[in-house]
Amino acid sequence: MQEHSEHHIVPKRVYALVFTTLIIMTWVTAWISTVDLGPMNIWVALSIAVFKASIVVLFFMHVKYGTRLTKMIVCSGILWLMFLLFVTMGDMWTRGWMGVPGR
Amino acid sequence: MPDQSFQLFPEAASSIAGQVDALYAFMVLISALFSLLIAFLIIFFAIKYRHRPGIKPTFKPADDHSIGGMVLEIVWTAIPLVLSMVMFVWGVSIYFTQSRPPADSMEIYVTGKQWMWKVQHMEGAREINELHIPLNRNIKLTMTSEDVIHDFYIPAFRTKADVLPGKYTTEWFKATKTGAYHIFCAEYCGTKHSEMIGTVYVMNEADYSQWLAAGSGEGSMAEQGQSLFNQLGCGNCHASAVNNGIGRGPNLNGLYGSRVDLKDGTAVKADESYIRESVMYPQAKLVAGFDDVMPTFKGLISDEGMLKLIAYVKSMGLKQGAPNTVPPASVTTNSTAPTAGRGAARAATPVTAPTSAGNK
Amino acid sequence: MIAATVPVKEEKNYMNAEHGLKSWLLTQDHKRIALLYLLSVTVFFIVGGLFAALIRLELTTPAGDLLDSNTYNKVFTAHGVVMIFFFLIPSIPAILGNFLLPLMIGAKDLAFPRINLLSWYVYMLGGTLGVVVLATGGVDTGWTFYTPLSTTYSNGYVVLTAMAAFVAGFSSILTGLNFIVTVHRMRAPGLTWFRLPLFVWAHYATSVIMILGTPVIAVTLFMLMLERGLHIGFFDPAYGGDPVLFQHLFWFYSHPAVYIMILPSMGVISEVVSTFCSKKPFGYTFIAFSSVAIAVFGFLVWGHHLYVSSQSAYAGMVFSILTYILAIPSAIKIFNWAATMYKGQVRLTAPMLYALGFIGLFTVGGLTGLFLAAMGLDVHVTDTYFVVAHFHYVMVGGAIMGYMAGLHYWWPKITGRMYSQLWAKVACCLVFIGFNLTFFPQFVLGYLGMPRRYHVYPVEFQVLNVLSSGGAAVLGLGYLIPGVYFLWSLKYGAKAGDNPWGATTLEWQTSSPPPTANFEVTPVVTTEVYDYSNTEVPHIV
Amino acid sequence: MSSHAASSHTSAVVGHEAAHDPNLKHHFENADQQKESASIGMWVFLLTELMFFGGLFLAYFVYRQWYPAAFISASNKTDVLIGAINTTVLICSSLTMALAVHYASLGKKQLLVFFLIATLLLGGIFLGVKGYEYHDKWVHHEIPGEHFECEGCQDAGHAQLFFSLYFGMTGLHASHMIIGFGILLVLIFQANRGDFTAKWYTPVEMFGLYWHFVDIVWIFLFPLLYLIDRVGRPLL
Repeated sequence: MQEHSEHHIVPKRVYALVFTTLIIMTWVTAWISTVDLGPMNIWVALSIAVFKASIVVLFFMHVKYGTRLTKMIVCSGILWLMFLLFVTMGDMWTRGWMGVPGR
Repeated sequence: MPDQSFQLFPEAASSIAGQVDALYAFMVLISALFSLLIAFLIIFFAIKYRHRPGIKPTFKPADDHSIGGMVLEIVWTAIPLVLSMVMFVWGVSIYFTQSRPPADSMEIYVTGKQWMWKVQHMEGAREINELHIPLNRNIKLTMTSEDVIHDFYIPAFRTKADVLPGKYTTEWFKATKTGAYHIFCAEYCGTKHSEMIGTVYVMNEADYSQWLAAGSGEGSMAEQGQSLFNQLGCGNCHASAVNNGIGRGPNLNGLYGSRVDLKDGTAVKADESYIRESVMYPQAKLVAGFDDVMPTFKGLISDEGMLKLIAYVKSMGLKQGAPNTVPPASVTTNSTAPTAGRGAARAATPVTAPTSAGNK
Repeated sequence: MIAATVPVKEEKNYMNAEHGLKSWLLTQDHKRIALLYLLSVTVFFIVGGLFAALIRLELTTPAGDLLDSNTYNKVFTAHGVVMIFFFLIPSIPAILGNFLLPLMIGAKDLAFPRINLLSWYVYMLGGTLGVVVLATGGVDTGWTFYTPLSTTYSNGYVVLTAMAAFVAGFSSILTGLNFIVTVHRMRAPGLTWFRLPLFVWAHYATSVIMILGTPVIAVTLFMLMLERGLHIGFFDPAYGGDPVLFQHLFWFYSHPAVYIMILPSMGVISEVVSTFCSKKPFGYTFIAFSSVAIAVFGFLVWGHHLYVSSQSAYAGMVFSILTYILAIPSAIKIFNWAATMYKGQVRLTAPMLYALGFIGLFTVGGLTGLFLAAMGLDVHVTDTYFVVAHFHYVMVGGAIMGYMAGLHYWWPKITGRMYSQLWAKVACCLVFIGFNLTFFPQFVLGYLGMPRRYHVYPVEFQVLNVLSSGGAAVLGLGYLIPGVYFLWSLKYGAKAGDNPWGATTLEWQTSSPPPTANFEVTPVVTTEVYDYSNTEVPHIV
Repeated sequence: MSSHAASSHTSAVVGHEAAHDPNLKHHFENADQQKESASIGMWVFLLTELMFFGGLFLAYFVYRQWYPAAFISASNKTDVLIGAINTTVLICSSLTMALAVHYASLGKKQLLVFFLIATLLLGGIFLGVKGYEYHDKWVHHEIPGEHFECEGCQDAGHAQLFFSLYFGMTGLHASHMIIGFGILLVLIFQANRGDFTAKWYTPVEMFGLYWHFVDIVWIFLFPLLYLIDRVGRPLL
């Protein structure tokens, strides 16, 4: 049997909390870019962005209260994006391993 | 001219060709077996089990289980998987052999442009749409393009590689049969793609030396590179054997193939692409300990000129006895002042033609 | 299989429910939209075929005598663009899928009928733009649009052609979206996932590829257009851009796109083989899951197009092994189809002949794919006629044979009329012979080293090229004949009846042609799929 | 499969049993099925959008990895303060959109219209600021092409790639905003007319998903384009 996308009324308190977190994280990520973390800088920035995006998806977009199918669609989107990004970057990262130009 | 008679199988004229053909034969065999098996099965079943009105079918749904549904599925998953893994490993091993030029390879530079191939030999000989090479020597081509992507393909050698603008690619082979063979551009490159063809002449050693001696009037590539180096005033800043290793720029002596520490803490290997980038985009990879003072030479040096510069940089501080290079002696004949160096290089031009012949 | 069937009056069906051009152009009935697609896709097939004829004519002699280089390049580009974007990709999904998916799952329509109609208009917009551009000035980049040739050096209408493909892509996205939602939400009561016909599984897998792959080609073409039109460079080597990045992005879609063409065909073959053997497909679940496996793994192998493009050797190695793994699900399908015939009640009708032709040709196409996946061998044969032969075996021998099989199989359902079996079999044999004559010599040419996209070629290749051109003439004839007997059948064909082949899937439980609402009563499915125990086997040969 | 689909199969007359609900299309069995279909359809659409932006993100990651110096100095030419303010504006619009959906589901028409208008205004502010930034880049010749300049950039030769990506990514994002802007206008009109009820407000809900998605894209664009390594520089 199917789960139903019932009317789930999210309390306004949750929206307020998510909103505040998003605003705070925006300024945190701006601030943290001025701190010298070396190569970790981009990963920290991306982690914060992923966190922000996750709470938007879960609460603003109601995925937390959604059906299993919705969750599957979201996950497959992320998976395929990773296919695209990481498999291609795999080529970029390993170019030059052999030490022969163009291989 | 390459052979123009009708054939069904291409000539095999390189050391790798036999290996490629062997894998091909193996795969043709496997494919033929599978195709015939499938063809036989469907024709046999179509006749044997053809529908005859009035005759009750012998099949009951349980039959699929009795012939071992699951077992069959596993068998016809496993057998192709094993065979394909053999093909995979075999294919990769040939590819890696094709990819790594042997250390003693003699170098030739190829520049593609719409729609011709320009070849520069280390000794200075240049040719267009032709490539003369000696028999039984490992040849390494370093290739780049002036415009779009091309692909340097010699079917008789079973080898090809794309030739890209803005970067270098490599291809190597050892010809095992004298004769003339096709060079094709195999990556579609615009209007006259199909006319971007040429001929590779495989010659025995003596003929090759003779040919080489006839065609290198401008001096070796390294020498031409050196004169360009001086024209552009590179030596004003770059330390080299010429100015005793002192300068505002990094020392180029022995640079090629070494590890370079960069300002941002990382390190790179100084290969052809690195040298090219450092000339065209000096700020992209700043060397540790040096200031950002070098201007870009983008637009000032042609792709062929760049290859000459690279040949020169490679020749600097190279160990004695390395094959296929200009002996360091011919490089160090120049005096320190750039102006003088330029003159010296010009003067040196006519004499140096067969210099590297003795290196073979 | 069906719980309640109320006899329907023959006169009322989707074709004669309404009349007039407007009733077709504004229809939201998936069956009518499928016919709109059938008509327009056929036009594009003819256009693409004419370009192919020009190519083969030119190549009968080694010299460039019929066309000049520039025209020849534009012609093969046009052939590729039209056949791939405007014929192969929409062919089976948008025609047969559109018509049959709701029928097979017992629904009244697709989930979004208006979006379905929109997808046809979007497709027509892209297709018309494409053909107009190709006819009035053309573009000479090849359908692959490789940079920097396309962005900087080509003298054709690159932006407009890319725009046409871009627009057509949205049509395919909308179709895929519609199918996915429909399969998830519109199935009849009792029709569980494992009671779905394999055609539906195949289309579900296809839709996944359309949804996830097409946007990537869209953004790639978007970047191409920005670079060509506005000099906003993404791949330009003059600024340190990487043309190989373009190839990655391009093949991330364009390799899976091959599965958009072949998976629906495989779905058709599963139906046809099952029906004409009156037997449940051997290994139903294996065939179903192999479709899904192809849809997923199909996205991880694109780099096998780049072995000589200066991609890293290690990345190439990973792509190579994944390609070999991907070959397995296709092999599984072929063995299962063959096993389905075992102890079946085989009737060699026209659709079945096409299906068997598919199995044979696709086997060769698939196996030669293994040659191209072997890195060391690919270096020699890539960008030669070997590749051309290989993908024609997959796309023409596979996808189009499957399309023809499907068209012959469901023609009685779509039109309510029967065509001449004899003529259909003659055409099928012509296609099979002509096809092999055209493309088999190209394998030999390829191994000899003749590069693809060559306008002139060395004389020693002429014999094989003449063979190939001769075969193309036979092939062309084979494709013309169905046009004649199909049209003939519309007026003179015998009434087909609801279930002329003795098939079991839901679409055969309604009348031929079906009523506008598909089923008078929403069917309730109580039996397993492909249950032939209560179906009579009609003897049509 | 949805069990409720079976409930009406005894009805012989197609499509008319639902005539009492004007928002239920004839080919659906009931409102639940229709609503779920719309929701899945929207999510699948967002999936395609994700992959659409994915191509540009890929190009970004490749070139950022290759030319870090160019990317750092070119990125430092963007104005963080403006970027951060615009991010805040967009997050606010996401909140107002979420609240609009919230009140739509409660059937509160006034509040629905109010929050839709608020979303529209915030979106407008975002686009206005974006326009200002573009103009600024134009003035400084930071538009890729023949007249491109990057004053004070390190490795200016490769900096052009950064700006190509900057314009490609923000441009595509902005075009999504503009499309959203148009749809919002229609929704406001419909909401004001009283088209939406607590039972049926699917368009508002679906548009909300779209709007949040556009917001998420920006959440990634902001750090990637504005915040590459500002070590040693004042934040504001």
